[in-house]
Amino acid sequence: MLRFIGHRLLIAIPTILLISVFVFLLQKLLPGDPVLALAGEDRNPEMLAFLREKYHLNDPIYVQYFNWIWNALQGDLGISLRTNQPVTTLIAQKLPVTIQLAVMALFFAVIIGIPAGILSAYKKGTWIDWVANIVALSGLSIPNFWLGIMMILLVSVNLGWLPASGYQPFTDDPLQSLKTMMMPAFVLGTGLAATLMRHTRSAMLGVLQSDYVRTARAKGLGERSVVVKHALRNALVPVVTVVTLLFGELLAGAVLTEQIFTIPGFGKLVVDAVFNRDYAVVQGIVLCTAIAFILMNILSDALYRVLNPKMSDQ
Amino acid sequence: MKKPTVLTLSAMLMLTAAPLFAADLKIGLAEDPDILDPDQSRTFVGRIVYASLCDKLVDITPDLEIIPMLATEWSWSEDNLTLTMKLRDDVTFQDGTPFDAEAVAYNINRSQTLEESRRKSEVASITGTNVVDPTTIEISVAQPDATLMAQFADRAGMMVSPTAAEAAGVDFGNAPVCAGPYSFTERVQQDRIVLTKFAEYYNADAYSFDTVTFLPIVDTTVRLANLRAGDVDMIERLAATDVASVSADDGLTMEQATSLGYQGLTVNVANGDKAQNPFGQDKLVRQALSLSIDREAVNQVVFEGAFAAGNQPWPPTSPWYNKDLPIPARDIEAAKAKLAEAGVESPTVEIQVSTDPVAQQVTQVIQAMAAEAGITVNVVAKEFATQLSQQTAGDYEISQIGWSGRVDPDGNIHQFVTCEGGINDAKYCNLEVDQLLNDARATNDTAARKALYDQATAILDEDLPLIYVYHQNWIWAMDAGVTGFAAYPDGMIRLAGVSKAE
Amino acid sequence: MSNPDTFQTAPSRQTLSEVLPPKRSRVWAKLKKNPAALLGGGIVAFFCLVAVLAPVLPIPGPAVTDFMAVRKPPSAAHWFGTDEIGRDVLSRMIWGAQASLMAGVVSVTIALAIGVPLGVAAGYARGWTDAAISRVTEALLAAPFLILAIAMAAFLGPSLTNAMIAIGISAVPIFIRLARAQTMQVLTEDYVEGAQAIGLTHRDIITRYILPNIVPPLLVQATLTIATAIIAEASLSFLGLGQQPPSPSWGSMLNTAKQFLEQAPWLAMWPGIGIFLVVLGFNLLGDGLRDALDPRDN
Amino acid sequence: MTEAPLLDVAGLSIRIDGTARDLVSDLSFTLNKGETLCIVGESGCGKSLTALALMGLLATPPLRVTGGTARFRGDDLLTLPPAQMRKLRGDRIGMIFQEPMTSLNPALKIGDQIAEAVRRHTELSEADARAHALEMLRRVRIPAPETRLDVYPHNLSGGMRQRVMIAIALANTPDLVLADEPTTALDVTIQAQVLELMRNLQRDTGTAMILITHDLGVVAEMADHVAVMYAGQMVETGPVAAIFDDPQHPYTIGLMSSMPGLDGGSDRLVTIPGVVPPARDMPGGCRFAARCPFADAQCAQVPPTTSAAGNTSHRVACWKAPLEQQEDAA
Amino acid sequence: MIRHDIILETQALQKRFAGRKPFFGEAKVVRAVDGINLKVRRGETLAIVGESGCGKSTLARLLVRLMPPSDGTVVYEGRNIANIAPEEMRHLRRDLQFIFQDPFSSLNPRMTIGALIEEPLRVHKFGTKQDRRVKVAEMLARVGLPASVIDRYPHEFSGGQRQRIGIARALITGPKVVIGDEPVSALDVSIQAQVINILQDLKDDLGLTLVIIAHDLAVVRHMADRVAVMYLGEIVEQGPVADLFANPKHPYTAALIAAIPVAEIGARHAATKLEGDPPNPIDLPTGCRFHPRCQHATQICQTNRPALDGTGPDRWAACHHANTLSLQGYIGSGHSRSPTTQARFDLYRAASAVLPPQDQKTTT
Repeated sequence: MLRFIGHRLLIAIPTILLISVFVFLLQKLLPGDPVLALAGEDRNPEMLAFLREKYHLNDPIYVQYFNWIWNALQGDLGISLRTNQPVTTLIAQKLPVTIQLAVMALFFAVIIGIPAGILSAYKKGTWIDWVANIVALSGLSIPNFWLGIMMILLVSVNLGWLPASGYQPFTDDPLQSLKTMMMPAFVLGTGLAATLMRHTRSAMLGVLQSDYVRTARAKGLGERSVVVKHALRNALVPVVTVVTLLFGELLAGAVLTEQIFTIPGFGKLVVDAVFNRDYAVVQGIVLCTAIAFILMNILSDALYRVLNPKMSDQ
Repeated sequence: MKKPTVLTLSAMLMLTAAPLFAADLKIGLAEDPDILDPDQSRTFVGRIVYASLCDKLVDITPDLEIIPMLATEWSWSEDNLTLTMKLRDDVTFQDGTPFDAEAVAYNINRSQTLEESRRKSEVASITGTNVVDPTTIEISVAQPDATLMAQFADRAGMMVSPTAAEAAGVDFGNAPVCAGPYSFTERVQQDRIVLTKFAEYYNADAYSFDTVTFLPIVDTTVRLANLRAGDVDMIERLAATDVASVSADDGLTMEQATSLGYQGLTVNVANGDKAQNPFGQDKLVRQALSLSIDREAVNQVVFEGAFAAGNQPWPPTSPWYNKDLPIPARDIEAAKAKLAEAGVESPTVEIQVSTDPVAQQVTQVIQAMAAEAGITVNVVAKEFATQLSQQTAGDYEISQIGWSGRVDPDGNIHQFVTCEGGINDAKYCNLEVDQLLNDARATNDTAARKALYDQATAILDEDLPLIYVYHQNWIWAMDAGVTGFAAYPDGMIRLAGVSKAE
Repeated sequence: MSNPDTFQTAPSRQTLSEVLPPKRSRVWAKLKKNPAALLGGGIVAFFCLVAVLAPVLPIPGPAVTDFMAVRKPPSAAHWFGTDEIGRDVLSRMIWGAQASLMAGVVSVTIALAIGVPLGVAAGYARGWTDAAISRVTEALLAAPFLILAIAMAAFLGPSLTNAMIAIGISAVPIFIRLARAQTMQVLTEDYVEGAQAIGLTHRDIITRYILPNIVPPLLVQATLTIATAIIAEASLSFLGLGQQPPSPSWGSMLNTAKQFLEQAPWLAMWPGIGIFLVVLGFNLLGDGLRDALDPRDN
Repeated sequence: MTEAPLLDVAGLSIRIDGTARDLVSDLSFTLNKGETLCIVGESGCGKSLTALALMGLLATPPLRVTGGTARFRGDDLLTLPPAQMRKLRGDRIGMIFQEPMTSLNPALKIGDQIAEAVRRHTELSEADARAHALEMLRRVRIPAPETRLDVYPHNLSGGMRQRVMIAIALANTPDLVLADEPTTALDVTIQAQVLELMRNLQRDTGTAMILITHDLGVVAEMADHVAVMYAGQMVETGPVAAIFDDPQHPYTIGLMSSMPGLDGGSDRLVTIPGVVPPARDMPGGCRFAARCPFADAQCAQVPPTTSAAGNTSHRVACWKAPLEQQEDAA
Repeated sequence: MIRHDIILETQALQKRFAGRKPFFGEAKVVRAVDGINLKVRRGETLAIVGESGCGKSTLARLLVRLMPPSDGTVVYEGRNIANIAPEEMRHLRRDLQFIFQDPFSSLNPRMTIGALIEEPLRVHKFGTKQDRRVKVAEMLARVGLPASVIDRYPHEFSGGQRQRIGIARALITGPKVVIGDEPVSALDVSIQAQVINILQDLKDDLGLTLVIIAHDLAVVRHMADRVAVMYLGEIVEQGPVADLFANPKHPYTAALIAAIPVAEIGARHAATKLEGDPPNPIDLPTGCRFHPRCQHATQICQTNRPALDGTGPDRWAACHHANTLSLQGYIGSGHSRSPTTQARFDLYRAASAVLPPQDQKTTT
């Protein structure tokens, strides 16, 4: 296992370098002058020239890249052009927010998606399956931003149950924090729940047809025991991998959700940064999410090995 | 068990006592401000925060008259080359540094010399300062500058603590220290900016909130939803289309003021190859386009009449408005005649617009109106950063863009239409206009300036490098319990006298 | 048992072939028996038809504005009401269907066109080719979709075409992964060894053996990704990067409509229903196809 | 024959929903305590379905029991409520499946999989059940059983897994074991071990067994009685000696003829021409008619009745049996 | 002794698969085929038998280079195909064909029968499209399928029919050697007999050399001229089929024979002469690889690896005690059918022979 993880970490390095080059190039190719974007209304040519010089934007691109990566290796991701704050500070500020959103969304996704998937597979072809599928597909087909706004109008404005937007750090006021995150996490979670439900369903369908489920029934076990102990356990192996892989989707979904619910997380930061051409921030965040994504992937594979006795022995 | 010490006791007292008196005002902003250093900041929304954080040398009235703030009185010398200001003697910065003439001199110097200062052009005319005594300062200028007082009523006039500025240098914006009624407490980018009442403020009694929290909520619908849900007490820039529903809501009140800025079309007349089209080359064609637009209808359709139609850099309500040039009625026949005269019956032009839905609606309405005059408009949306850079580089034909407005008329026209103007993306150049606008800068006589601007606007109305379409209204909506708020055309939120019923 | 009605002429010696319908019609037969898939196919077909027929339908142009009828609720004159600047919403829905379906179909085509050759190459060649392609895939996957799409759309300029390209490229890794896995799966099949035993060239093996056999799962994934792409177009529209004015797409309509959720709720309702139905349709169809193509269930 | 048979199946029919004819049609047989009945037939003849139907494990829908009874110790297995059926399954009736590779849950330790079957039907504590599982492993002669309790199925070879399956099936000393091709997936040497083990265990416990197989060699080794099935119908049944020494049905004869022998002979093999009719489209008359060299129009149209052939328990369903008489008549 | 004409020959043929590398130490190596010397005579049927995992399928693939050997040579008609250029090997494949075990999976489900059978001709550029169609139709007839199936897809056929298609495909280029990897083991008994007959007919008609991989000794007994018995990657015994069945020289061969259940009442019970499972090919025993399961093993068996030595005319065995052990071969039960029963069997044989062996009556 150690060796496996070590190996995976090793091959992650070129991937991360590749991503950094990729993102670097991509944003350098973006039209729009970062300095101009930041200047907003007041565009004074001398000032712009000065800023370009100050942020080394006139250097050849490879020099910019090597400077950046060299500093990055030393833990310095540069400063935000927009607010002068160090990118590392911003990341440290936003990371917990997005993690909390992601965890809560996953929670919703799991408590909705997995039971629905089991039920729908178990009752395949019945109206229960039908309803569960339609609901799941609704989750997939309603755009997050639309659901988000509708929920704000309904839950916050009309019913007044939950705050409409904003963020409260968990450490400051756990209850309030959970309350503020409840809606965004739900909105983000529903889409994932649909994916999860479908994966659970198809895994369960496969497992329910398996010989060992038949063996379990032949032992005279009750249906609950058959489904939960024998079927689910095996169906969960691929599903758990999916859960960790959903992380990528989660990050993408978080971008919009944070935008709507005004949650100061990674997603909002990066969208604003792209629009403002705040290169250092974009670069830092993408690097950070890429690393997180790759770590999740490794974790997922490791988990797969743990869950699957066949793999863990090899 | 240890005995509780006096210190812990008092801390406990404070903890329990504080909420009793705490009154917090939460304001929903339309954007997240940039860096909070008056010398470095660029955004309109940042100025809203400064209104509570940083006092200026002078302020304005809703009618744009300049009134004392940190400076109690001022006078120009005979030759209009020296400005003498008397300062308040009861002011300290939020870090305890006393405010005096030295501080003013430091601030002006900082605006001029800090490498990252965005204020350089605003105070470019200043050649030196002379501290006469702690409450008197003389500011000398190279040539008469009618705009200077208006600059002192804005960011160039905001006084930052020399001690703090010296210590923080370019990072001052991360923890700004000024002389306003509220001091900076914390900022979480894109989440909140929290200000706390500064007890030693010279006019502290006028401010009733212990803390003020600014929450950037970009989406207009969500911003209003937050107000309705009671999560904020007040929002700025209510969408015009929400005016009706807010007026109908007993729980909410609304204030508005027509902005000092404008919204319109900037035509590329000489900025590179893209200017080589009928619209860039022939003012008749531009006039035809302008004639095809029903400005009042634009206001009605897109803004439900909540904004103001316009045809000049300043709104009809402005004292600077040229009354000889009323808002033109739509005239399709005249537009067609102009096109015929120009020899282009059915010209085509590309208007670039930002991805903002409202801007897109305006442009689409114009598109539909122009079509009736035989003008084909292709709307091309550009993500804002791209729009800006292409506009600067001359890579556009017409750009739909606006300006948030400045107190002095100069700030709304000079840099856009003078040959060397910093934001003259049309690259319009008319020496006569340059002369008129430069002259208007150099005299402190309001009537004379008005005459000069009237002449300039008349020329511009003929040449039309910019086709002004409407003026935004700043609309604030707030909980009915919030009282005492006064709307200013500069769009700021001044909290003096504002209170909230619990 | 010996019910005379069941008497029949002696069955001829027949191969199974006469009894089992050919495969394609078996898929079709299975689809026909699946009401969900039929419903999905019907929805998709309906919207495709409407989109294609948009130019000939008796509706006002999508950009025709009536400033006298701004944000009017559904009425006899405007069945779906009018939009924020007085255009007929029904017309915009119909023309928007064109854009939204295109967004789905074209972007998935792009993703297939890039992803499948790369995936097959990786799965077939293994070794360095595989390592290189896999690293690139991982890198693409690790850069979150929307960030990638935003950057691409910003780079290429906001337009429907560019949004489709951006969405398509963002979906490439899914197809690389799937094509690669499927190729490796097919390579383990006996019939590929059979092809080698006959002396087939690599090219023949890829075109005659691998591609035809990886098509069904790719097809299913494609229908699912079409749904995702339609939503992605809507999301990009939300960020102002999708279909450009005045041409409608459901995404951009929804985006504009969110300003008027209270004053003109129908503006959000129609495109919302449209997206929901089409995504539902594609998903049901995709599910149905998967079931129909799965030989295990009869 | 004083005692009633342990299992009495009469008229069992199974059908796929939406098809015209029963897949398994009018199947009847009895099984006495301690005896072994071999159901033999080629793939698709319905022998596995029969076993699943008796276990109440048919995949319904689309498969459905359309008629018949299966009396087991007084209960009709075909109509017993699911809850009661669950009590019987794994307790009084055990089942061994064909694929030892897939029939054990890959995620559970084998000790738990055996103990679970015990715990489900007894009051044994967890520790006792585990001890019982160990005992079962010992009885199926798995080497080093103590260490095998806590391994996962994938750690075992196919033969060992099939022993575990047997341990599970026999854990509660059932009256009846259904073994569906238990050795088909195994190598011939392992098959010999497993068959021997099953024989010995059966001798020790007195369990009756229905052994489903396509291998006449296994039948000859194991059976007391044989039922030959073709395309869902029982074509011939009887004591094992009668079937081998006096086969009546052309299918039985064809099946035996087409097996290559071990004593050489380089003659062409005798074959049964044609293929089994498809499950969804069973012919109306004798289902073997299309492949039978002796069939005539009657065979193709009228299902044959079952008649006794010599020995009372030897019965055959063929219009032409015994063949030699038919040929003489012709 | 007749000097046999060798068509295919292997020398010291080896195939090793690298296992997963453990955290410490070297990766384990699976020796699937471990030093095999085999001579295939022109026109004979050679059977290779053994339990699953003994490496017989790997050996089959090495013989036609469906996988490259790790070591050793495979000589076909004087050419070492172990290290021949891929392009040249492709051309040789018209002479060396392969029949796969699983007729369900060895045909591309998305190609028509016609295309599948024609494909080898197309690859090896036989004639025109028309010529090839004719040849395909001929071949179909030979394997007992009507020409009308040409545009059908594999899934429309039963297992036996598919195996016929596989055979047609393998034989259409007129190969000289055909390797069959368990060609009939996936088939039902009645179908198996059909396919075995077809294979034998075709072999006789076309003068093929057949190498049959099988685990079913009855099939081997019926089809083969000579048999090679494999155990854990090695050949442990080899000889003419009748002789080898009657007088096995290697205890493993004897155990295999003894384990076959015989479909006769009163025949001896299949005997469990072998305890336990074959050892893991990763951790091979020292000495004779069979010694842990061998009743006759002695000290020397544990330490010395026996060579495949001649034990009689055309007989080889790899056992230290081959010449001293007297092992039980196959003996029938001696039980014979009653005259009535035998008559019935004869009737059946006669009647079924009247019918064409294949379902040529198929209407389409």
